[in-house]
Amino acid sequence: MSPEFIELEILRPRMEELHRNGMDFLRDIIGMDWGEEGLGAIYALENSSTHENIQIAVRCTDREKPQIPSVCDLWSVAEFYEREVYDFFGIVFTGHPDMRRLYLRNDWIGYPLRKDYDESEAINPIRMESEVPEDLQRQSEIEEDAARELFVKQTNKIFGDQYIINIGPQHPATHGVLRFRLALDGEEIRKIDVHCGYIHRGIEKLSEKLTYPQILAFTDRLDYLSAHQNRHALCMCIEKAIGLDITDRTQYIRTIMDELQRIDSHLLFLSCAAMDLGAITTFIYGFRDREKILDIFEEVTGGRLIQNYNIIGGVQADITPDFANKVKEYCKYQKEKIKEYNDVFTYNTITRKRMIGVGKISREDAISYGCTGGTGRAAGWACDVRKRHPYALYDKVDFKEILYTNGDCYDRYLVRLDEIMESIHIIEQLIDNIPDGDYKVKTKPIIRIPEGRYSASVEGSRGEFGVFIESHGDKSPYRIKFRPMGLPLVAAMHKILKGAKVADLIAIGATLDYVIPDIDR
Amino acid sequence: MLDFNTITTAIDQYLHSIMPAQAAIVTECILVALCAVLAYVAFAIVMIFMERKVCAAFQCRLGPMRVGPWGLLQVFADVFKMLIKEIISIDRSDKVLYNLAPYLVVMSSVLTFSCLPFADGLQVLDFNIGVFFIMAASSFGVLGILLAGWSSNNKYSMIGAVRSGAQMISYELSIGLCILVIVVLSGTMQISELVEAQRDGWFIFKGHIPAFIAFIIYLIAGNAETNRAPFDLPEAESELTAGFHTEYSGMHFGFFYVAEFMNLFIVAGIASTLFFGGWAPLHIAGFDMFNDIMNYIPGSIWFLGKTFFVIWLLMWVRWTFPRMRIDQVVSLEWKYLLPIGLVNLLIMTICVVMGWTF
Amino acid sequence: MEFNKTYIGRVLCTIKSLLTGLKTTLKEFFTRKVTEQYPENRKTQKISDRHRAMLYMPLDENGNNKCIACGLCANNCPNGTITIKTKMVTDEETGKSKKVLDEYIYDLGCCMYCQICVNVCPKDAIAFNNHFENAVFDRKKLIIKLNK
Amino acid sequence: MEMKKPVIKSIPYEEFKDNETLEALINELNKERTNVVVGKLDDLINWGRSNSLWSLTFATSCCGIEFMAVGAARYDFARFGFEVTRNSPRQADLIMVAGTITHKMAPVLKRLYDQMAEPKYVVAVGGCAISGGPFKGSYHVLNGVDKIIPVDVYIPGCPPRPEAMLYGMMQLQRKVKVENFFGDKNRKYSRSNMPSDPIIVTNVPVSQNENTEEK
Repeated sequence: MSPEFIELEILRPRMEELHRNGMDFLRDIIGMDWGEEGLGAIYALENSSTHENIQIAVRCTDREKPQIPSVCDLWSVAEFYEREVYDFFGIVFTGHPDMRRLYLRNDWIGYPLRKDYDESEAINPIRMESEVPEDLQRQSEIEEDAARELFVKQTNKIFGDQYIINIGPQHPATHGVLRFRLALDGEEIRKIDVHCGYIHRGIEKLSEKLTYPQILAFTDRLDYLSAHQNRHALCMCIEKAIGLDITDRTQYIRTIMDELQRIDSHLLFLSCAAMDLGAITTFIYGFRDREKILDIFEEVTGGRLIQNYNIIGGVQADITPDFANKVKEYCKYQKEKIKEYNDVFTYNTITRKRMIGVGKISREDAISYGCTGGTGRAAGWACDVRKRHPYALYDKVDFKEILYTNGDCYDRYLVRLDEIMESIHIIEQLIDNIPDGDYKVKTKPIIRIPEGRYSASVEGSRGEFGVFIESHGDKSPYRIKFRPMGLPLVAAMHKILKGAKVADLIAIGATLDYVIPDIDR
Repeated sequence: MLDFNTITTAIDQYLHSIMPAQAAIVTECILVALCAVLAYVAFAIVMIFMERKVCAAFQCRLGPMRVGPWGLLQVFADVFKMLIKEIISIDRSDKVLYNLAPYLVVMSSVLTFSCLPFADGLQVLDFNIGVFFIMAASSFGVLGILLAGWSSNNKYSMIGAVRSGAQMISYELSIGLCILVIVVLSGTMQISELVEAQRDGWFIFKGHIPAFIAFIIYLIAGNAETNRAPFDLPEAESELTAGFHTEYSGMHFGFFYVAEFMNLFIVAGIASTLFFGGWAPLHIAGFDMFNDIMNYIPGSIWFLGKTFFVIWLLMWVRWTFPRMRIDQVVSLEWKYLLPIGLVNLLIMTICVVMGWTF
Repeated sequence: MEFNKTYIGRVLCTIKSLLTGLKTTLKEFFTRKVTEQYPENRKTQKISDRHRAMLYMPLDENGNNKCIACGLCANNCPNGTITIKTKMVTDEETGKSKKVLDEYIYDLGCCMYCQICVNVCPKDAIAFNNHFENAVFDRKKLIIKLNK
Repeated sequence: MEMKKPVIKSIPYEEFKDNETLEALINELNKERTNVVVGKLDDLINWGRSNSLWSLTFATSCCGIEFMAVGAARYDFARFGFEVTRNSPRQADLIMVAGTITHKMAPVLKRLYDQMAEPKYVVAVGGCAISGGPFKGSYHVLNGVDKIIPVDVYIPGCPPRPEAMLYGMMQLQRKVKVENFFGDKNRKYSRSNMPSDPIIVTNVPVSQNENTEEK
C-alpha cells in the first residue's frame, strides 16, 4: 500500500475529515527524512469497524525549522507519536501541548534518525551526570533553540509545587527501565509524567546500515516476549516485498511457534502481575510452567528467549521429530495448571479487590490511544490482527477473539488467561496436521527489496506489531520503522491513572503488560 | 517434669550467698539480659532459615542447599556478611534519629520477646498485668519505623513509614480486643495463671466459637502488626522498593530484618500462650493414660512446638496471598475486624456469664 | 438482595476464596519439587544440541579446520564479532600463492548468536556448540582464537 | 606457601575457566601474608560473603528475564543463598547488569553502583553489558559497562542460559573467596592497582555493505 501524499496546508482538514469518516485508529506516525525533498511524516490510519486502511504522507521542505500541524486532538496517541518524531527528526508539531523529547536526554544534540546526523562521540559523549528534568531548569538555562523555545515555555512547569516521587528507572514494578514521575496527594496520584528511552538502542538507525537478514536479529530483541511474532512480521514484510512464496510447512511451524510464544508471554505476564501484587508464589508457578515451553523452544530453535528461528523464506531449522508429541503433552499439562492459577490467584478476593474497577479505560479511549492487544480487547475493542487482517494460517483455524467490556485491570488480566486457552486450542488444531515439505525456500544470497513502501503487521503478544519498510532498491532499507506495542499503552497511562493510588499504579502497570525494550526500540 | 523454678531459685540463692543482695540482683539482671539476647539471636536464625525453607517448599523449589548440609549454615553466612557490611550514612538525613531507629525497633522486639513464657518458671517477669505489658512493649516498635521513614530523607521511606503508622495503630485495636476475649474467659492477666487455667483444656477449646473467632482475628491482626504479606505495605517491594528501610544498609538493615522475623515469633508465641495453653501439655478429659504421656514432654517443647506451628500457619498465609492496598487494609480493620471483634467480645462475655464455656 | 452481596455473605465468600488459595499452596507444599540442581547435575545434564553458546571450528579427521578465509562470516556479522586475519602462503608444488587463514578471532563477549555466519559459510567450517560455562574474570579472555 | 585455592562444591577447581586471572589475583593479594590467625578470619568472612551474595534487582532487557528464570523454581538460586534480591541498592552486595546500558541509563547505573555499600561486586551479564553486544554500533549504547564501573565477572551469552548465570555466580564466589578483609592488600587496593581497561576488539565496519557486494 502506498501512501497518499498531500500538501502540508490541507493536512489538518484532510485528517479531520478522515477522523469524521470513521478512521479512528491511528496506527502509527512514521517520521521520514527524504533528504533533498525534505522531512515528513506518514500517518497510518485504520477504521476500527471496517478495518479499512489508509496512509497519508506529508512533506515539509524546510529542513531548518520543519513544522507540521499536530493531530493529537483527533487521536490521543498522536501526542506520544509526535514527540517521538520530534525526538528523532526534529519536526515540530504546531499545536502540540507538550513538545519535549521522548526518548533521548533533553540535552541531546541533533536528531539521530535524520540522514545527516553526526554520530560521533564528541558531539554526544556519555554524560555521567543525570539529566535535569525540564521543570526544574530555570528558563534561562533552556537552550536557545527556536523549536524548544516555542513549546518548552508553556510546559516547563509540569508539576508545580506538588509532592513528586520518581518511580524508576530502576524499580521492580516498572518491568525494566521505564520512569514515571508522579505527583502525589497522600496516596493518590495527581499527575504522571512518563519518561521513556532508558533502553533506547537506536535499532531503526542501526538497521539502515544493515542487510535484511542482519536486521532480523534485532527484532527478537525488541519485545523479547514476542520474539517469534516480531520476526514473523519482518519476514512476512520482506517476503511480500520480494514476492517470495513460502511453503505450507513453514506456515504451520510459524503459526504454532507464534502461539507457543504467546502462551509463554502470557504466562510471564501472569507471573509478573502476581509478583507486582505481592503474590510471589504465583510468580514461581507461572515460571515453572513457562520453563516447559522454553524447553520446547530450546529443543527446536536453540534459544530459550531469543530464538532466531524465522528467516526470510522459512525457518532456521526443521522441527525435531518429537516436537508434536512434546507440544501436545505440554498443552495437556498447561490446561490443568490454569486451574491452579485461578485457585491461588485469579479468584482470590484480594486480587479481585486490587484489580476490579481499577484502571478503567473505555473502548473509545482504547481506540483513540491505539491500545491494541489485551488492553484493547479488555475494553471491548475487537483489535486482534489475526482476525482483522489474517496472516499465516489464522484464517484457516477456528478460534475466538476474547473480548471483555469493563476495560479494568481484572478484565485485562482475564483476557490474557483466556487467550492462553485459545492459543492452546489453535495449536491443537494444527499440531497433528503439519504437512511435509521444505521448511524453507531458497533465497538469493543478497536480498534486495524493490523500490517502494511496504508494511506488515502481526498480532504480537501484547498488541499489534507492525513493520514499515521504505526501500530505495538497496539491500538495506532506506527507513525501517517498527510499530511498538507498548508506546500507546504508556501514552494512555495518564488517562487510565485518573484518581488511582500508588498501589494501583503497580496493578495498572502490571496488567497493561508493556515491555520496555519494545517501547524504546 | 523439669521445673525451671527450682533452677532459677537455686541460682538466685547461690548468688545471694556469695555477694550482697544489691549486687546479686544486678548480676541476675545482666544474666537474664544476656540469656534473652542470646535466645533472641538463636531464634532469629532458626526463624530465617525456616522461612526460607518453608517458602521454597510452597514454591516447588528447594531453598538453601549448598551452604552446609541442606543449607543449614546459610543464615550464618548471611550474618557474617551483614556484620561486616559497610553502614552508609545518608547525606542530609536526621543523623541521630536515623541511627536510633533500628535500635528502637530491635529493642522493642527484644523487650517483648523476653516477656514470653517459654516454660513454667522460664520467663523474666511474671506479674499481674503480664499480657498488658506485652502489648505495651510491642507497640513502641512502630515508633522506630516512623523514625526510620522520617529521618531517611527519602520519599519512599516516608510513604512506607506513614503507611506503617496507619496500619499498626489500627490493628493494635483488634489485637487488644482479642486478648480481652481471653482475659474475660480466664479472668486474669497474669501469664502463669492464664497457662495454669489451660491445664485441663486450651482456651481455644474452652471458649469454643468466640475463642476461635478471636484466634482468627488475632492471627490477621498479628500478621498486620508484623508487616508481613498480605499486609507488607510499609515495605511493599514492588511499590516502594524497600519501604521504610530503603536507605539502611549493613547491620542497621539487619536489625529491621531480624526484628521483622522476631515480631512474627512474638505474635505466634502470644497466640500459643493465649489460645493453645502455652507450656501446658495437651490434655483430653477422661484419657488419663494419654494425659500422663503428654505430661512427660517438657513445657518448653510444648511452647515452642505450638509457636512454630502458628508461625508455619502465618508463613503459609504469607506465601499464598497477594498484597492489599492501603485503603483496603484500613477498611478491613475498621469495617470488618473491629465490629466482628466487638461482637465477639460481647458473645464471650455472655458465654462466661451464662456459663456456656467448657 | 443476593446473599453474597450482604455483609455476612461477603465475609463468607472472602473466606472461601482465601481457603481455596491456601488449599492449593498446601498441595504444592507436599508435591515433589521441580528444581534442577545445576552444578551437582553437571554430568547428567542434557542441553539441546541446537543451543548456541559459543562458536567453534569443527575439525576434520586430520585435525584441520575447513576454513578457506573467504571472510563471508566476518562481513556478514551484524556487529563485527569475527575478525579474520589471513596470510599469503606459497604452494611449493605449483608455486602459486594462496590466501589462507592465519587467525580466526571470535569475540564471545559481543556475539549475538544470530547464526548468520554459520548460514553463509560455504564450507561449514564454523558451528555453534552448547558449552555454556564461559564466565570469566577478564574481558580479554572472551576474545578467543578459534583455529589452533 | 601453597596458594589457597577457592573450593566450590561439585565443580573441581581445574574445570573452571580463567583460573589464570584468578591465580594472578591471589598472588597479588597474598604477596606478604604470613599471619595465620588473620588468614583464618579472612577465610571465615569470605565464606560468609561468598555464600550470601544478595543481588540488586536490576534488569534492563532480555537478560533480566533469564535472571528471573534463575530465581524461579527450576534453577532456584536460593540453593546458593542468593535468593534475597534487594530492591534497594543499599542492601545489595552485587549488581547484575543484565541488559543493554544506554547513554541515558549510564548515569543511573553509575549512581546505583555508588549507592551500594561495600563490599560490592558487579557482574556483566550478556553481550550488551560486556561490550554493547548487538547494539555496539548504535549512537545511544554504552559499549560495555566496564567503561563506567569495575566489573568482576563477565558472563557471555545473548542471553546466557540460567545455568550459565549460576556458573558466573560461582565464578564470583571464587573471586570473593580469595579476598582479604584485613590488611591493606585487600580487594579495594588491588582494584585501584588493576584498572580494567576497556578494550574494543573490532569496531563495526561502517562500510560492510560494500564488502559483501563483491562476494
